[in-house]
Amino acid sequence: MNSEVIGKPQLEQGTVKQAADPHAAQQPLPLGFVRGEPVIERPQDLYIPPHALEVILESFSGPMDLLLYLIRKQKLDILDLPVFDITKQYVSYVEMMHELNLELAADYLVMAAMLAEIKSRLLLPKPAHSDDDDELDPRAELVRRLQEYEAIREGAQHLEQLPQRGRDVFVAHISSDAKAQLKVVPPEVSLQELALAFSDVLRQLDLHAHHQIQRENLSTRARMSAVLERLEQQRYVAFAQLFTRAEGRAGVVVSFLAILELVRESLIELLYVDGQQHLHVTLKSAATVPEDAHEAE
Amino acid sequence: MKLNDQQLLQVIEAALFVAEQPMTAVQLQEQLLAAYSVSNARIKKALAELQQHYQNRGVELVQVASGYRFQSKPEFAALLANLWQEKPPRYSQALLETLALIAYRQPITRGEIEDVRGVSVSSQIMKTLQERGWIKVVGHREVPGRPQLYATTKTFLDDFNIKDLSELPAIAEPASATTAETATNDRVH
Amino acid sequence: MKLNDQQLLQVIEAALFVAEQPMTAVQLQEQLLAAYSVSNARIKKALAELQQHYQNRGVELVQVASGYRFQSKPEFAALLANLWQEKPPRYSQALLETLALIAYRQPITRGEIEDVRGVSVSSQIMKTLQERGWIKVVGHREVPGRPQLYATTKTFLDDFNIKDLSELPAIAEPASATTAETATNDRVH
Repeated sequence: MNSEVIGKPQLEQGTVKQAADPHAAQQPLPLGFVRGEPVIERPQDLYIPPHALEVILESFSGPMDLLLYLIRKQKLDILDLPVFDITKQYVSYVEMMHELNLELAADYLVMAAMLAEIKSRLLLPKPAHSDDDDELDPRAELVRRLQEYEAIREGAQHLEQLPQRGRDVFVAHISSDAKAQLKVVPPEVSLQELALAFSDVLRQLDLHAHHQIQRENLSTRARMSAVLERLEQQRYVAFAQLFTRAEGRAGVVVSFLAILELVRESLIELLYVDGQQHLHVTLKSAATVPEDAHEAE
Repeated sequence: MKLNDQQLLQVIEAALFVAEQPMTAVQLQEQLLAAYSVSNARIKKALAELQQHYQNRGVELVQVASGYRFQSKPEFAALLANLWQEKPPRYSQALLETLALIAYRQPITRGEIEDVRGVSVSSQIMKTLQERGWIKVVGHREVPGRPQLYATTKTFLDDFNIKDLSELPAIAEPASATTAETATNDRVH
Repeated sequence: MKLNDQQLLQVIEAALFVAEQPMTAVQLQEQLLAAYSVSNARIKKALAELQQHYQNRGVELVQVASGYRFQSKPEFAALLANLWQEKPPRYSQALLETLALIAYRQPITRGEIEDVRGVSVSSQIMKTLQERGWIKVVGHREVPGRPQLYATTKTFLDDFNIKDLSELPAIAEPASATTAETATNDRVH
């Protein structure tokens, strides 16, 4: 748990909303606890029990918060910022902080100096021909800042009141045996990717191999595979059976080219099988080394 | 294959309970129901029926920034807190003001936060807010030093139970600044 | 303070949905409802009602060794698994090129693939392609070592949604193919 999460002298449970905006609180609510004693209110005057002061000052989130508190305490409108009174009170607080060596004093001193400066400017006689009072009012910038700070304080309070996960609501989560049913899904490859990969290979070849590859009709290569596959299944196939009439003339040409290429690559051979009239085709290896294991049918 | 309305409702109900994160209607459609062609309208209808059904139960179906989730009703918070040893963290006024500035005035620099609050922002506050996943750096302001610009995250919206920033309760607009010209330039929306 | 039957049911329902572990009736009584004096019998009754209520829903209330818990109905497990299904990884360029060479230049030996690609083909790639059912050995080339000849399979055609190899996309020849007469030879019909 880090230091920004309040753990020490605590506001009572249940008074969060009121305590989040002490300025609005009219009824006595404990602001905090000093050595077990509740501190009911911020001080009405400048007399503060010394041990309580630190807690009270720490309940301000900064100089803007203190200033806003002083204005609100007197039920005054920010727009008519009573610089003289406020400066006096503010400086008294800051002096107390200073005596107690509170760390935040520096930020508070900056504000004190600003108030003093506004006060001194208000004391100066106004220039004779000023046509825009607002713009020249030395309080204007401070008023603007106070208004913005007040809006943000309100925003902080809204946030505090929203239902917060882990504090006001808890996420429902139940177990499931579904994770056990996860299956491994292999990667998908599209036809385009495949084509792209092939053209990459061709491009590399083009760069390095100076067109040494033979470019063949793809359907011939496919038919070569088919013929080989068939011969793996059946040792001898009649030459004529490798042609399918239904494929027409183009199909026959493809088959023929495939067989020629296979013969040229010494993958198959053509031969007459004993006792048979017709030309047969067989895997080149099968002709010399019988591979009974491969023989089907 | 087809899912009838009751099956669709049941499988969405189960999915929202077992999912580790809130799920949008689109995620349900594309991830859970990828094998079926279920229209977005049917999914929305099932979600509305579920919301209706859970109105009088101990949990409710809510829509937050990153989708739909089931969560306990706020009125049971005090009792349910008994289930955990640790008390939920409570945040200081300084932290809440800093978070409010980032939420309502984003994107905003640390210097701008300090101008409004009149006090330097502790690094611990910024660290806590980032560790919670509530704020993140979304860029830099192009001024000397290129200070980082902070904004709130989806996790912030989820954790505070809202769908988007427009659901934050309204606060006063910043008054037009006479000197600090950058202060008003960076409103939400 | 008192909880009526409906409130009791709701808070037990919420607790069982948000608790990280199953809870027994005694745990509900002593931990969740410590501030109230609720009899074990009333808790048991609420649990029975909850079980009844969830019979026709996407999740069910079951009693396991360590207590009561909600879980998704077994019949939705296959669909719910989609929530954790990760996008499969992509295949390497080396694998794609090997597959492409087998598809476009079949039957082909591993050595020939290596000659064309200029690098050795890992056994893992050949194994993956065979396990996927995309390639198979269709014979041997009668050269020393009798290397296996690879070709694509019917599964390959099915998985790529084509009827036969002639439907493989035609690959344009490299731009620097100088001899005009070869330029169209590689076209598939």
